[in-house]
Amino acid sequence: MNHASLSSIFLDSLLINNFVLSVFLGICPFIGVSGKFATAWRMGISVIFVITVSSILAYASNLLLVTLHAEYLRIITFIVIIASTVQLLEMFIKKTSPLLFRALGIYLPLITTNCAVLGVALFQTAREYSFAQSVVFAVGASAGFALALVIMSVIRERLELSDIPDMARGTALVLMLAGILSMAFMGFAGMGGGA
Amino acid sequence: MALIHEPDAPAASAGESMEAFFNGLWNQNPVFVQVLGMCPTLAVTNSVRNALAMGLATTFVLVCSNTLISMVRKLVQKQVRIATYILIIATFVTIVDYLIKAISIPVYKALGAFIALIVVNCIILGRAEAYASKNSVGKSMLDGLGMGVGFAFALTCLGSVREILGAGSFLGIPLFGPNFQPWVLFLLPPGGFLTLATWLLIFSAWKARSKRKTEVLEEIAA
Amino acid sequence: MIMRNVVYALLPICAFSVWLFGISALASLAAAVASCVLTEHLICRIGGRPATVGDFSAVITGLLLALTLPPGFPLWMTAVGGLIAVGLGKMLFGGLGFNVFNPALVGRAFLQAAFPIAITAYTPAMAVNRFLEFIPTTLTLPFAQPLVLTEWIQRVRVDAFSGATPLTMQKFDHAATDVMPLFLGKTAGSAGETSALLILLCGAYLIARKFMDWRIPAAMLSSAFVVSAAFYLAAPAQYPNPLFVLFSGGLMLGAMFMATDMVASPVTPLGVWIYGGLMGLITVIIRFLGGLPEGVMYAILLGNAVSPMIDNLTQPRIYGARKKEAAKA
Amino acid sequence: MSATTQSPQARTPKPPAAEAASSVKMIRLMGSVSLICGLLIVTTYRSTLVPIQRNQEIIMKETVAELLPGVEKQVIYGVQPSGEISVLKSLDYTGPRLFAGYNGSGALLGVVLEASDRGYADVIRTMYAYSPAKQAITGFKVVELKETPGLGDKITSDPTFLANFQNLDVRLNADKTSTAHPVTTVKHGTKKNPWEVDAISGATISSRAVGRALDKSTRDLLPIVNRNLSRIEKGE
Repeated sequence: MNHASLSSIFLDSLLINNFVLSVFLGICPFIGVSGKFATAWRMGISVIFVITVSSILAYASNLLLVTLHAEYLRIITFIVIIASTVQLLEMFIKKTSPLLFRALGIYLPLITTNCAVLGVALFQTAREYSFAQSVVFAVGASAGFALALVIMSVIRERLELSDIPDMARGTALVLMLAGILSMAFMGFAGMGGGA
Repeated sequence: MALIHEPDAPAASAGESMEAFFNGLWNQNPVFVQVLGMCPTLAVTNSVRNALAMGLATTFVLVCSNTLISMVRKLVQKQVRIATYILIIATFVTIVDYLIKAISIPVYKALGAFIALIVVNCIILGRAEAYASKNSVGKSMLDGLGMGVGFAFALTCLGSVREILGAGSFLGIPLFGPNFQPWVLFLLPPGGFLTLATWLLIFSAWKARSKRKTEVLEEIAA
Repeated sequence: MIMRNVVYALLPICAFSVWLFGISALASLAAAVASCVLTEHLICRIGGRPATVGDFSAVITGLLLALTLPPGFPLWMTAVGGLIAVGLGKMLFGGLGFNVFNPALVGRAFLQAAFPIAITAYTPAMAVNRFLEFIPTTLTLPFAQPLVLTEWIQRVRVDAFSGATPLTMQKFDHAATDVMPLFLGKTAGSAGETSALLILLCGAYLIARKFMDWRIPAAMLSSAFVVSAAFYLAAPAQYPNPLFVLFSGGLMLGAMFMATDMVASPVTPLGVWIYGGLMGLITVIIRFLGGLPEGVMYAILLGNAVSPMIDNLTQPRIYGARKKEAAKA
Repeated sequence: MSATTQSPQARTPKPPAAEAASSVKMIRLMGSVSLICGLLIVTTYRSTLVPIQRNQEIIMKETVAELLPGVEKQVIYGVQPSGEISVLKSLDYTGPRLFAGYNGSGALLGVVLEASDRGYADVIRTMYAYSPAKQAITGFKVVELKETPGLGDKITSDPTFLANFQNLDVRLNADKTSTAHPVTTVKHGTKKNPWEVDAISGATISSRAVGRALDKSTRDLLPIVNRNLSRIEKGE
């Protein structure tokens, strides 16, 4: 059992221990998809969607594994759940809302290998979150991912016009920016710790 | 971030096998050149010990999964290819998870969820797709070993800088005496980003220089 | 032209900090400026770019950096801060006019994360012999740890002036400082942040000559005031009064001279207000609810980070969007 | 990462016969791969079960021995929600645990308990030794923390701070339902009472987290320890 309050879990996963800037999860899509604002926010929404759904499924399947005493199948189960969630969501969105599918469609398959999705499932299990706590954690963590992604994309769009040294272009620049953002997010540390 | 596709080589000579190994270590280094597997690269490199442990664990999974995938490569239809690969990779990750826990609990706690997250390390699925599914067992094993060692090498590079500057020690051994002022930043998340960015800068500067050199040499030759 | 006037506006603040903290503050200012200018010069040379040192912006970065550091901060760390400020905060993005964040604050954030103990080692203002001897930590050898100052502070302090800053005392001991000394500035703190009055006057000079957007400090200060007043009214015993929040710490200096960095702040009129309001809000939240006594630096860096987004959101609608709106109406 | 999912454009040309292969073949393949994987996992799980438990026990035993010098025998109790205690055979227990330590002649030296609370960066987990005879905390150790190196992590090393826990008064109140005085963290250098914790200057938040953790744990668990003291003393 974990006694953390829902609001502190949300704040913690959104800002204090931001998945990208402080826990280092989902760095690859963060670097890869943060070039354009238009793609970044769509990716962000897709990730919030997928992480929340897969977190709920992971919670349910973990209950099943614990009752079966088959905890050693956890990693396999989670990765299968995530992969199939993504597949099902893709089909579901395609059927129900072609408009949404056109906006998010190409990002969905990319999410399977986003380690933030598996990270949420693993963390909520390790921390023994209850169902409500798991959902709040999943929403907070994925919204934190989306926040970092969107902030980075707008900065990068602005930097397209600037005179960046050739050597620093590309991944190195994104990482440097992430480093500065990560320093800025350190200001939130200690919140919820009670002064 | 496109994966580099090696040409299908029909027969493997000793030289080619070694090439498969050194390819991952240097020319196609997964971290410095291909920029893959960033999450563990940043997350567990705040000490050399953790970096080495993560490097070894990843190498183990890479070699095993590459070998097994290469063994079954002719049997696997393309529709179920990815599913099979993920299943195999997840198996070896589960194994390495228990092995580390059995060997050392402090290391297990320090690496935390990042052991399980080897499953989604793009290097492993990437090698399975791009190499092991097309090459012989021996070569795939060497390719996995080369990539794994290259990954471990990169992690150690980062871990050394972060531990030396951030704690004034190497593998836990103090280097500078008690008066040294540690730069705590390097143990914290921003230090991970900045150190990796600096390594990438150094690498690209070095590559740019050697490229210029060959150009000059070619000009002279011409 | 603007740059040189900013330097003029900063000079009285620098002079006051030297009067308050002595030659250590002077050495710190010199080290920061030298490090910033040198870094910019070297990067321009190595990168084969035209020299830009003459535009005074590196000098401003150096002065601002030194003014936000404790007066006895080791000079070698100050120099590292200057290097990071100009190297990482400015030249990496292509130099003047392209920086995403305020360079001085990038340098300071780096120092805060790298040397968290040294950067919170404050010394009392008006120490005896401050024009004759350095604060012992100032001359720490490079890469060495600075001394602990407890005994030295006991020896040099003049009556009530202790080493702790008003913010630290408020946060951890719930000991309030009167507003008047805060306003005038004879308190411990970072070298240039102590006198709210002087900073207001110097800022007013820049505003009067139209070198600075008055709306940013106005928005930031009023938002900090309103938010902290809400906290104060809800729980007066727990939170300090809003005037204390305005005049303590780096809020005044940050709002006047750092949040107003033209390149790193939004350009749309509405965006400017949102940007300032957001920074005031974050400052108060970090001060009241976070782990650190001061949050201005983080608030401004976060403000800088979202300022391109604020611009995007508040930009006058492009043609297509406006048509849609018209159709709806 | 994009490439891993996008590059599967079949680069390995398959003969048409394989293309036509029925899904039976696919299922057979997946089945056999799963079988191999399952076997591998179960074998590893079985063979590492014992070493892992042994490792965990060794670490716990070492911690208890460190907190209760001279300990020769240890018994672990689990506290049930009802407040009853029972001897545990393994460390696997989700409720609060009591680690009773005895010397060579079987006399109770003290009980080691767990306490945790949120610090600056994350949860700080600690263990402390409680002496029912002295009604005081006699030892303290941080077992898990992620506090800022050089600042918050001083709670593991600062000698003046650790001196707080050599004899911290946690005696029970008159009706033995809680502690008489809450454990409180005070500003560095202002400790007056034996139940106060003298904070580290500059690491106030981490120091306070330790104080809160101890306060909560002592309030909840010490009445239970004292109620069951006769059983614990006999080690049953």
